Amino acid sequence: MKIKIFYFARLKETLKYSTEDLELPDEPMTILKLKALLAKRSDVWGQMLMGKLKVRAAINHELVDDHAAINHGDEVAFFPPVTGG
Amino acid sequence: MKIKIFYFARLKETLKYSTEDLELPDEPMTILKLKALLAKRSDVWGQMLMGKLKVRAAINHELVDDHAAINHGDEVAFFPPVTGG
Amino acid sequence: MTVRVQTEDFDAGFEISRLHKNRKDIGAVVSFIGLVRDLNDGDAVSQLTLEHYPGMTEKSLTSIINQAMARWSIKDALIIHRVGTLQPSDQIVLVAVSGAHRGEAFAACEFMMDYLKTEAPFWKKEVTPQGEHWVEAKSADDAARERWIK
Amino acid sequence: MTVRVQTEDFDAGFEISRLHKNRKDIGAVVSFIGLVRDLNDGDAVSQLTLEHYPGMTEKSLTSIINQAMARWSIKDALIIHRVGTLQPSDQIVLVAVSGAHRGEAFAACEFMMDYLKTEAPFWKKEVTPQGEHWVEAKSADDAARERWIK
Repeated sequence: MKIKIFYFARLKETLKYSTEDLELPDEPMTILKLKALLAKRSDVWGQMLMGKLKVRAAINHELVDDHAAINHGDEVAFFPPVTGG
Repeated sequence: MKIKIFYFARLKETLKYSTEDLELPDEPMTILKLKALLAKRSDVWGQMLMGKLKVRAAINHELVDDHAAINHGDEVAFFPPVTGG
Repeated sequence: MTVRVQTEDFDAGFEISRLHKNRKDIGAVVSFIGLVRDLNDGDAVSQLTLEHYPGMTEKSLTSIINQAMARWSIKDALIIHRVGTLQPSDQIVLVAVSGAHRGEAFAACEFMMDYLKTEAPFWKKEVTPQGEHWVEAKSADDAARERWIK
Repeated sequence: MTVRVQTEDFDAGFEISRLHKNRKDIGAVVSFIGLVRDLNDGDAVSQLTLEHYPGMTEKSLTSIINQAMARWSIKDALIIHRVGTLQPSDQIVLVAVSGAHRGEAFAACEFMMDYLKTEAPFWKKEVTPQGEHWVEAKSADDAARERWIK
Protein backbone atom coordinates (compact mmCIF):
# COMPACT_ATOMS: atom_id res chain seq x y z
CA MET A 1 0.00 0.00 0.00
CA LYS A 2 1.01 3.59 -0.57
CA ILE A 3 0.86 6.34 2.01
CA LYS A 4 2.01 9.95 2.26
CA ILE A 5 3.89 11.19 5.34
CA PHE A 6 4.37 14.76 6.57
CA TYR A 7 6.82 15.92 9.24
CA PHE A 8 6.54 19.18 11.14
CA ALA A 9 8.51 21.49 13.40
CA ARG A 10 11.51 19.90 15.15
CA LEU A 11 11.00 16.61 13.28
CA LYS A 12 10.98 18.27 9.87
CA GLU A 13 14.01 20.35 10.76
CA THR A 14 16.08 17.51 12.23
CA LEU A 15 15.11 14.78 9.76
CA LYS A 16 15.37 17.24 6.86
CA TYR A 17 12.16 15.78 5.46
CA SER A 18 8.92 17.69 5.16
CA THR A 19 7.02 15.06 3.19
CA GLU A 20 7.53 11.72 1.47
CA ASP A 21 5.53 9.07 -0.40
CA LEU A 22 6.09 5.60 1.01
CA GLU A 23 5.29 2.14 -0.36
CA LEU A 24 4.58 -0.37 2.41
CA PRO A 25 3.93 -4.12 2.36
CA ASP A 26 0.21 -4.97 2.23
CA GLU A 27 -0.09 -6.02 5.84
CA PRO A 28 -1.76 -4.46 8.89
CA MET A 29 0.07 -1.27 9.80
CA THR A 30 -0.26 0.99 12.83
CA ILE A 31 1.34 4.29 13.83
CA LEU A 32 3.63 2.42 16.25
CA LYS A 33 4.76 -0.08 13.60
CA LEU A 34 5.38 2.73 11.12
CA LYS A 35 7.45 4.65 13.66
CA ALA A 36 9.52 1.54 14.39
CA LEU A 37 10.05 1.02 10.67
CA LEU A 38 11.16 4.62 10.09
CA ALA A 39 13.34 4.54 13.22
CA LYS A 40 15.57 1.94 11.54
CA ARG A 41 16.69 4.45 8.90
CA SER A 42 19.41 5.95 11.13
CA ASP A 43 20.24 6.97 14.69
CA VAL A 44 18.68 10.39 14.25
CA TRP A 45 15.44 8.84 12.91
CA GLY A 46 15.42 6.52 15.90
CA GLN A 47 15.95 9.39 18.32
CA MET A 48 13.28 11.52 16.71
CA LEU A 49 10.54 8.87 16.40
CA MET A 50 11.25 6.28 19.13
CA GLY A 51 13.42 8.27 21.55
CA LYS A 52 12.69 10.43 24.55
CA LEU A 53 10.88 13.12 22.58
CA LYS A 54 7.12 12.98 22.60
CA VAL A 55 5.83 12.48 19.08
CA ARG A 56 2.22 12.96 18.13
CA ALA A 57 0.64 11.54 15.00
CA ALA A 58 -2.29 12.30 12.74
CA ILE A 59 -3.99 10.19 10.09
CA ASN A 60 -5.93 12.14 7.48
CA HIS A 61 -5.82 15.27 9.65
CA GLU A 62 -7.13 13.59 12.80
CA LEU A 63 -4.98 13.20 15.92
CA VAL A 64 -4.49 9.49 16.65
CA ASP A 65 -2.62 7.31 19.12
CA ASP A 66 0.04 4.64 18.53
CA HIS A 67 -2.51 1.89 17.94
CA ALA A 68 -4.36 3.61 15.12
CA ALA A 69 -4.49 1.60 11.87
CA ILE A 70 -2.99 3.00 8.68
CA ASN A 71 -4.62 2.16 5.34
CA HIS A 72 -3.76 2.57 1.68
CA GLY A 73 -3.94 6.17 0.55
CA ASP A 74 -3.74 7.61 4.07
CA GLU A 75 -1.99 10.87 4.85
CA VAL A 76 0.08 10.34 8.00
CA ALA A 77 1.82 13.13 9.91
CA PHE A 78 4.38 13.13 12.73
CA PHE A 79 5.06 16.18 14.88
CA PRO A 80 5.94 17.29 18.43
CA PRO A 81 3.22 18.25 20.92
CA VAL A 82 1.58 21.41 19.61
CA THR A 83 2.48 24.86 20.98
CA GLY A 84 0.19 27.36 19.25
CA GLY A 85 -2.22 29.89 20.70
CA MET B 1 -27.49 63.66 64.18
CA LYS B 2 -28.03 64.53 60.56
CA ILE B 3 -27.87 62.08 57.67
CA LYS B 4 -28.63 62.12 53.97
CA ILE B 5 -30.66 59.32 52.38
CA PHE B 6 -30.88 58.30 48.72
CA TYR B 7 -33.46 55.97 47.17
CA PHE B 8 -33.02 54.19 43.84
CA ALA B 9 -34.95 52.26 41.21
CA ARG B 10 -38.25 50.76 42.38
CA LEU B 11 -37.91 52.41 45.82
CA LYS B 12 -37.38 55.88 44.37
CA GLU B 13 -40.26 55.40 41.94
CA THR B 14 -42.76 54.05 44.48
CA LEU B 15 -41.83 56.26 47.43
CA LYS B 16 -41.51 59.27 45.14
CA TYR B 17 -38.38 60.27 47.00
CA SER B 18 -34.95 60.32 45.44
CA THR B 19 -33.14 61.95 48.34
CA GLU B 20 -33.83 63.55 51.70
CA ASP B 21 -31.97 65.07 54.63
CA LEU B 22 -33.02 63.59 57.95
CA GLU B 23 -32.48 64.70 61.53
CA LEU B 24 -32.31 61.76 63.95
CA PRO B 25 -32.10 61.56 67.76
CA ASP B 26 -28.49 61.27 68.97
CA GLU B 27 -28.65 57.60 69.86
CA PRO B 28 -27.13 54.47 68.29
CA MET B 29 -28.66 53.92 64.87
CA THR B 30 -28.41 50.96 62.51
CA ILE B 31 -29.73 50.29 59.01
CA LEU B 32 -32.43 48.04 60.48
CA LYS B 33 -33.55 50.67 63.03
CA LEU B 34 -33.61 53.33 60.31
CA LYS B 35 -35.72 51.11 58.04
CA ALA B 36 -38.16 50.46 60.90
CA LEU B 37 -38.37 54.20 61.56
CA LEU B 38 -39.04 55.07 57.92
CA ALA B 39 -41.52 52.17 57.60
CA LYS B 40 -43.83 53.96 60.04
CA ARG B 41 -44.39 56.82 57.60
CA SER B 42 -47.15 54.96 55.73
CA ASP B 43 -48.22 51.56 54.42
CA VAL B 44 -46.28 52.00 51.22
CA TRP B 45 -43.10 52.92 53.12
CA GLY B 46 -43.61 49.82 55.26
CA GLN B 47 -44.08 47.61 52.22
CA MET B 48 -41.05 49.02 50.47
CA LEU B 49 -38.61 48.92 53.40
CA MET B 50 -39.84 46.18 55.73
CA GLY B 51 -42.01 44.09 53.40
CA LYS B 52 -41.37 41.12 51.16
CA LEU B 53 -39.10 43.00 48.78
CA LYS B 54 -35.40 42.58 49.29
CA VAL B 55 -33.82 45.93 50.12
CA ARG B 56 -30.10 46.51 50.05
CA ALA B 57 -28.37 49.38 51.80
CA ALA B 58 -25.15 51.34 51.46
CA ILE B 59 -23.44 53.70 53.89
CA ASN B 60 -21.07 56.19 52.30
CA HIS B 61 -21.08 54.19 49.04
CA GLU B 62 -20.25 50.84 50.66
CA LEU B 63 -22.73 47.95 50.66
CA VAL B 64 -23.67 47.10 54.27
CA ASP B 65 -26.03 44.75 56.09
CA ASP B 66 -28.89 45.50 58.51
CA HIS B 67 -26.58 45.68 61.52
CA ALA B 68 -24.28 48.39 60.18
CA ALA B 69 -24.05 51.50 62.37
CA ILE B 70 -25.06 54.88 61.01
CA ASN B 71 -23.21 57.99 62.19
CA HIS B 72 -23.67 61.74 61.92
CA GLY B 73 -22.99 63.00 58.41
CA ASP B 74 -23.38 59.60 56.75
CA GLU B 75 -24.82 59.15 53.30
CA VAL B 76 -27.25 56.23 53.46
CA ALA B 77 -28.86 54.63 50.39
CA PHE B 78 -31.67 52.10 49.97
CA PHE B 79 -32.24 50.18 46.76
CA PRO B 80 -33.34 46.81 45.36
CA PRO B 81 -30.80 44.10 44.53
CA VAL B 82 -28.71 45.35 41.62
CA THR B 83 -29.36 44.23 38.04
CA GLY B 84 -26.65 45.82 35.89
CA GLY B 85 -24.16 44.25 33.52
CA MET C 1 -6.94 50.79 35.26
CA THR C 2 -10.00 52.34 33.64
CA VAL C 3 -13.51 52.74 35.05
CA ARG C 4 -16.13 54.67 33.11
CA VAL C 5 -19.89 55.11 33.45
CA GLN C 6 -21.35 56.83 30.42
CA THR C 7 -24.48 57.25 28.30
CA GLU C 8 -22.65 57.09 24.96
CA ASP C 9 -21.64 53.88 23.22
CA PHE C 10 -18.05 52.57 23.37
CA ASP C 11 -15.65 51.14 20.78
CA ALA C 12 -14.86 47.75 22.31
CA GLY C 13 -11.98 47.03 19.93
CA PHE C 14 -10.26 50.31 20.69
CA GLU C 15 -10.72 49.92 24.45
CA ILE C 16 -9.44 46.33 24.41
CA SER C 17 -6.41 47.29 22.31
CA ARG C 18 -5.45 49.92 24.90
CA LEU C 19 -4.82 47.05 27.34
CA HIS C 20 -2.03 45.55 25.23
CA LYS C 21 -0.96 47.88 22.42
CA ASN C 22 2.83 48.31 22.29
CA ARG C 23 3.20 46.30 25.50
CA LYS C 24 5.55 43.32 25.31
CA ASP C 25 4.64 41.85 28.69
CA ILE C 26 1.02 40.97 27.83
CA GLY C 27 0.33 37.44 26.61
CA ALA C 28 -3.43 37.29 27.16
CA VAL C 29 -6.39 39.66 26.98
CA VAL C 30 -9.84 38.38 27.95
CA SER C 31 -12.88 40.56 27.43
CA PHE C 32 -16.61 40.42 27.98
CA ILE C 33 -19.23 42.51 26.20
CA GLY C 34 -22.79 42.52 27.57
CA LEU C 35 -25.58 43.46 25.17
CA VAL C 36 -29.32 44.17 25.30
CA ARG C 37 -31.36 41.17 24.10
CA ASP C 38 -34.89 41.51 22.75
CA LEU C 39 -35.98 38.61 24.95
CA ASN C 40 -35.37 38.44 28.71
CA ASP C 41 -36.97 35.83 30.98
CA GLY C 42 -39.61 35.25 28.32
CA ASP C 43 -40.53 38.92 27.88
CA ALA C 44 -40.14 40.73 24.56
CA VAL C 45 -37.99 43.76 25.33
CA SER C 46 -38.25 46.84 23.12
CA GLN C 47 -36.25 49.21 25.31
CA LEU C 48 -34.15 49.24 28.45
CA THR C 49 -33.33 52.04 30.89
CA LEU C 50 -30.33 51.77 33.18
CA GLU C 51 -30.26 53.77 36.40
CA HIS C 52 -27.23 53.95 38.69
CA TYR C 53 -25.95 55.52 41.90
CA PRO C 54 -23.43 58.17 40.83
CA GLY C 55 -20.41 58.19 43.10
CA MET C 56 -20.98 54.73 44.51
CA THR C 57 -20.92 53.15 41.04
CA GLU C 58 -17.38 54.30 40.23
CA LYS C 59 -16.14 53.27 43.69
CA SER C 60 -17.78 49.87 43.36
CA LEU C 61 -16.26 49.20 39.92
CA THR C 62 -12.83 50.38 41.08
CA SER C 63 -13.09 48.08 44.09
CA ILE C 64 -13.99 45.14 41.83
CA ILE C 65 -10.87 45.74 39.71
CA ASN C 66 -8.73 46.09 42.85
CA GLN C 67 -10.06 42.79 44.21
CA ALA C 68 -9.27 41.06 40.90
CA MET C 69 -5.77 42.53 40.85
CA ALA C 70 -5.14 41.41 44.43
CA ARG C 71 -6.31 37.89 43.66
CA TRP C 72 -4.70 37.21 40.29
CA SER C 73 -1.45 38.23 38.67
CA ILE C 74 -2.94 40.48 36.00
CA LYS C 75 -1.46 43.61 34.46
CA ASP C 76 -4.39 45.89 33.70
CA ALA C 77 -8.19 45.91 33.61
CA LEU C 78 -11.06 48.09 32.51
CA ILE C 79 -14.79 48.36 33.07
CA ILE C 80 -17.04 50.57 30.96
CA HIS C 81 -20.76 50.54 31.78
CA ARG C 82 -23.48 52.47 30.01
CA VAL C 83 -26.50 54.09 31.66
CA GLY C 84 -29.62 55.71 30.21
CA THR C 85 -31.90 54.36 27.51
CA LEU C 86 -30.77 51.45 25.33
CA GLN C 87 -32.31 49.33 22.57
CA PRO C 88 -31.91 45.62 21.78
CA SER C 89 -28.46 44.87 20.26
CA ASP C 90 -26.94 47.90 22.06
CA GLN C 91 -23.76 47.35 24.07
CA ILE C 92 -24.22 47.68 27.87
CA VAL C 93 -20.92 46.78 29.45
CA LEU C 94 -17.31 45.99 28.59
CA VAL C 95 -15.00 44.22 31.05
CA ALA C 96 -11.48 43.42 29.89
CA VAL C 97 -8.35 42.10 31.59
CA SER C 98 -4.77 41.78 30.38
CA GLY C 99 -2.06 39.60 31.86
CA ALA C 100 0.86 37.36 31.09
CA HIS C 101 -1.15 34.11 31.07
CA ARG C 102 -4.61 33.13 29.91
CA GLY C 103 -5.83 31.19 32.96
CA GLU C 104 -5.58 34.15 35.28
CA ALA C 105 -7.02 36.57 32.71
CA PHE C 106 -10.08 34.34 32.16
CA ALA C 107 -10.67 33.91 35.89
CA ALA C 108 -10.25 37.62 36.64
CA CYS C 109 -12.60 38.67 33.84
CA GLU C 110 -15.37 36.27 34.87
CA PHE C 111 -14.89 37.22 38.55
CA MET C 112 -15.27 40.89 37.66
CA MET C 113 -18.50 40.26 35.74
CA ASP C 114 -19.94 38.10 38.53
CA TYR C 115 -19.18 40.81 41.09
CA LEU C 116 -20.43 43.60 38.85
CA LYS C 117 -23.73 41.72 38.43
CA THR C 118 -24.28 41.45 42.19
CA GLU C 119 -22.51 44.47 43.74
CA ALA C 120 -22.36 47.41 41.33
CA PRO C 121 -25.34 49.75 41.84
CA PHE C 122 -27.08 49.57 38.46
CA TRP C 123 -30.78 48.85 37.93
CA LYS C 124 -32.51 47.90 34.70
CA LYS C 125 -36.05 48.78 33.73
CA GLU C 126 -37.47 47.06 30.68
CA VAL C 127 -40.18 48.19 28.29
CA THR C 128 -42.26 45.23 27.08
CA PRO C 129 -45.68 44.92 25.39
CA GLN C 130 -47.11 44.49 28.94
CA GLY C 131 -45.62 47.81 30.01
CA GLU C 132 -42.56 48.90 31.95
CA HIS C 133 -41.08 46.88 34.79
CA TRP C 134 -37.95 46.73 36.89
CA VAL C 135 -35.80 43.69 36.13
CA GLU C 136 -35.66 41.22 39.03
CA ALA C 137 -32.27 40.15 40.37
CA LYS C 138 -31.47 36.53 39.51
CA SER C 139 -30.47 33.93 42.06
CA ALA C 140 -28.18 32.47 39.34
CA ASP C 141 -26.13 35.67 39.58
CA ASP C 142 -25.80 35.28 43.35
CA ALA C 143 -24.75 31.67 42.81
CA ALA C 144 -22.16 32.75 40.23
CA ARG C 145 -20.69 35.19 42.73
CA GLU C 146 -20.67 32.61 45.55
CA ARG C 147 -18.32 30.41 43.50
CA TRP C 148 -15.51 32.91 44.13
CA ILE C 149 -15.88 32.89 47.91
CA LYS C 150 -13.67 30.21 49.39
CA MET D 1 -18.74 30.21 12.38
CA THR D 2 -15.38 31.59 11.23
CA VAL D 3 -12.00 29.85 11.12
CA ARG D 4 -9.02 31.59 9.55
CA VAL D 5 -5.28 30.89 9.48
CA GLN D 6 -3.36 33.83 8.10
CA THR D 7 -0.01 35.63 8.10
CA GLU D 8 -1.52 39.13 8.25
CA ASP D 9 -2.68 40.82 11.46
CA PHE D 10 -6.38 40.98 12.39
CA ASP D 11 -8.66 43.73 13.71
CA ALA D 12 -9.93 42.14 16.90
CA GLY D 13 -12.62 44.78 17.48
CA PHE D 14 -14.07 44.35 14.00
CA GLU D 15 -14.01 40.56 14.23
CA ILE D 16 -15.65 40.55 17.67
CA SER D 17 -18.35 43.00 16.53
CA ARG D 18 -19.28 40.63 13.68
CA LEU D 19 -20.45 38.15 16.34
CA HIS D 20 -23.14 40.47 17.67
CA LYS D 21 -23.69 43.48 15.41
CA ASN D 22 -27.37 44.02 14.62
CA ARG D 23 -28.28 40.78 16.40
CA LYS D 24 -30.89 41.07 19.13
CA ASP D 25 -30.49 37.55 20.50
CA ILE D 26 -26.91 37.99 21.78
CA GLY D 27 -26.45 38.98 25.43
CA ALA D 28 -22.81 38.05 25.90
CA VAL D 29 -19.62 38.02 23.85
CA VAL D 30 -16.43 36.63 25.41
CA SER D 31 -13.14 36.92 23.58
CA PHE D 32 -9.52 35.99 24.06
CA ILE D 33 -6.52 37.58 22.35
CA GLY D 34 -3.14 35.86 22.61
CA LEU D 35 -0.04 37.99 22.08
CA VAL D 36 3.72 37.51 21.73
CA ARG D 37 5.54 38.34 24.98
CA ASP D 38 9.19 39.35 25.06
CA LEU D 39 9.75 36.92 27.95
CA ASN D 40 8.76 33.25 27.84
CA ASP D 41 9.83 30.71 30.48
CA GLY D 42 12.67 33.04 31.47
CA ASP D 43 14.01 33.56 27.93
CA ALA D 44 14.14 36.97 26.28
CA VAL D 45 12.25 36.57 23.01
CA SER D 46 13.04 38.88 20.09
CA GLN D 47 11.09 37.01 17.42
CA LEU D 48 8.71 34.11 17.01
CA THR D 49 7.94 31.90 14.02
CA LEU D 50 4.71 29.92 13.86
CA GLU D 51 4.52 26.83 11.69
CA HIS D 52 1.31 24.89 11.08
CA TYR D 53 -0.11 21.89 9.21
CA PRO D 54 -2.22 23.34 6.40
CA GLY D 55 -5.42 21.40 5.94
CA MET D 56 -5.36 19.79 9.35
CA THR D 57 -5.24 23.17 11.10
CA GLU D 58 -8.54 24.37 9.67
CA LYS D 59 -10.24 21.03 10.38
CA SER D 60 -8.91 21.03 13.92
CA LEU D 61 -10.14 24.57 14.64
CA THR D 62 -13.53 23.83 13.07
CA SER D 63 -13.81 20.71 15.21
CA ILE D 64 -13.00 22.73 18.34
CA ILE D 65 -15.83 25.18 17.56
CA ASN D 66 -18.22 22.31 16.82
CA GLN D 67 -17.37 20.66 20.15
CA ALA D 68 -18.00 23.94 21.98
CA MET D 69 -21.32 24.43 20.18
CA ALA D 70 -22.41 20.88 21.01
CA ARG D 71 -21.53 21.36 24.67
CA TRP D 72 -22.86 24.85 25.37
CA SER D 73 -25.82 26.85 24.14
CA ILE D 74 -23.84 29.44 22.20
CA LYS D 75 -24.83 31.27 19.03
CA ASP D 76 -21.61 31.82 17.10
CA ALA D 77 -17.85 31.52 17.46
CA LEU D 78 -14.67 32.42 15.63
CA ILE D 79 -11.00 31.50 15.70
CA ILE D 80 -8.33 33.45 13.85
CA HIS D 81 -4.74 32.25 14.21
CA ARG D 82 -1.67 33.82 12.65
CA VAL D 83 1.33 31.94 11.26
CA GLY D 84 4.73 33.12 10.04
CA THR D 85 7.12 35.50 11.75
CA LEU D 86 5.90 37.66 14.64
CA GLN D 87 7.47 40.16 17.08
CA PRO D 88 6.78 40.81 20.76
CA SER D 89 3.44 42.64 21.24
CA ASP D 90 2.05 41.15 17.98
CA GLN D 91 -1.34 39.45 18.09
CA ILE D 92 -1.22 35.66 17.60
CA VAL D 93 -4.74 34.39 18.10
CA LEU D 94 -8.31 35.57 18.56
CA VAL D 95 -11.01 33.29 19.94
CA ALA D 96 -14.46 34.75 20.46
CA VAL D 97 -17.87 33.35 21.36
CA SER D 98 -21.33 34.89 21.39
CA GLY D 99 -24.38 33.61 23.20
CA ALA D 100 -27.42 34.56 25.19
CA HIS D 101 -25.80 34.24 28.63
CA ARG D 102 -22.35 34.99 30.01
CA GLY D 103 -21.63 31.76 31.89
CA GLU D 104 -21.83 29.61 28.78
CA ALA D 105 -19.89 32.12 26.67
CA PHE D 106 -17.04 32.25 29.22
CA ALA D 107 -16.87 28.45 29.49
CA ALA D 108 -16.98 27.92 25.73
CA CYS D 109 -14.27 30.52 25.07
CA GLU D 110 -11.88 29.09 27.67
CA PHE D 111 -12.61 25.53 26.48
CA MET D 112 -11.76 26.54 22.92
CA MET D 113 -8.44 28.09 23.98
CA ASP D 114 -7.52 25.06 26.12
CA TYR D 115 -8.25 22.72 23.20
CA LEU D 116 -6.49 24.94 20.68
CA LYS D 117 -3.38 24.93 22.89
CA THR D 118 -3.25 21.13 23.01
CA GLU D 119 -4.84 19.91 19.75
CA ALA D 120 -4.44 22.45 16.95
CA PRO D 121 -1.30 21.76 14.89
CA PHE D 122 0.74 24.92 15.43
CA TRP D 123 4.37 25.03 16.55
CA LYS D 124 6.32 28.01 17.84
CA LYS D 125 10.01 28.64 17.36
CA GLU D 126 11.55 31.45 19.40
CA VAL D 127 14.57 33.59 18.65
CA THR D 128 16.44 34.45 21.88
CA PRO D 129 19.96 35.76 22.63
CA GLN D 130 20.98 32.07 22.99
CA GLY D 131 19.74 31.31 19.47
CA GLU D 132 16.63 29.72 18.01
CA HIS D 133 14.67 26.99 19.71
CA TRP D 134 11.34 25.22 19.44
CA VAL D 135 8.99 26.05 22.28
CA GLU D 136 8.30 23.07 24.56
CA ALA D 137 4.71 22.05 25.20
CA LYS D 138 3.61 22.82 28.77
CA SER D 139 2.10 20.27 31.11
CA ALA D 140 -0.05 23.13 32.49
CA ASP D 141 -1.75 23.26 29.09
CA ASP D 142 -2.50 19.54 29.24
CA ALA D 143 -3.86 20.01 32.75
CA ALA D 144 -6.05 22.91 31.56
CA ARG D 145 -7.50 20.68 28.86
CA GLU D 146 -8.09 17.78 31.28
CA ARG D 147 -10.43 19.96 33.33
CA TRP D 148 -13.03 19.73 30.56
CA ILE D 149 -13.03 15.93 30.39
CA LYS D 150 -15.65 14.61 32.74
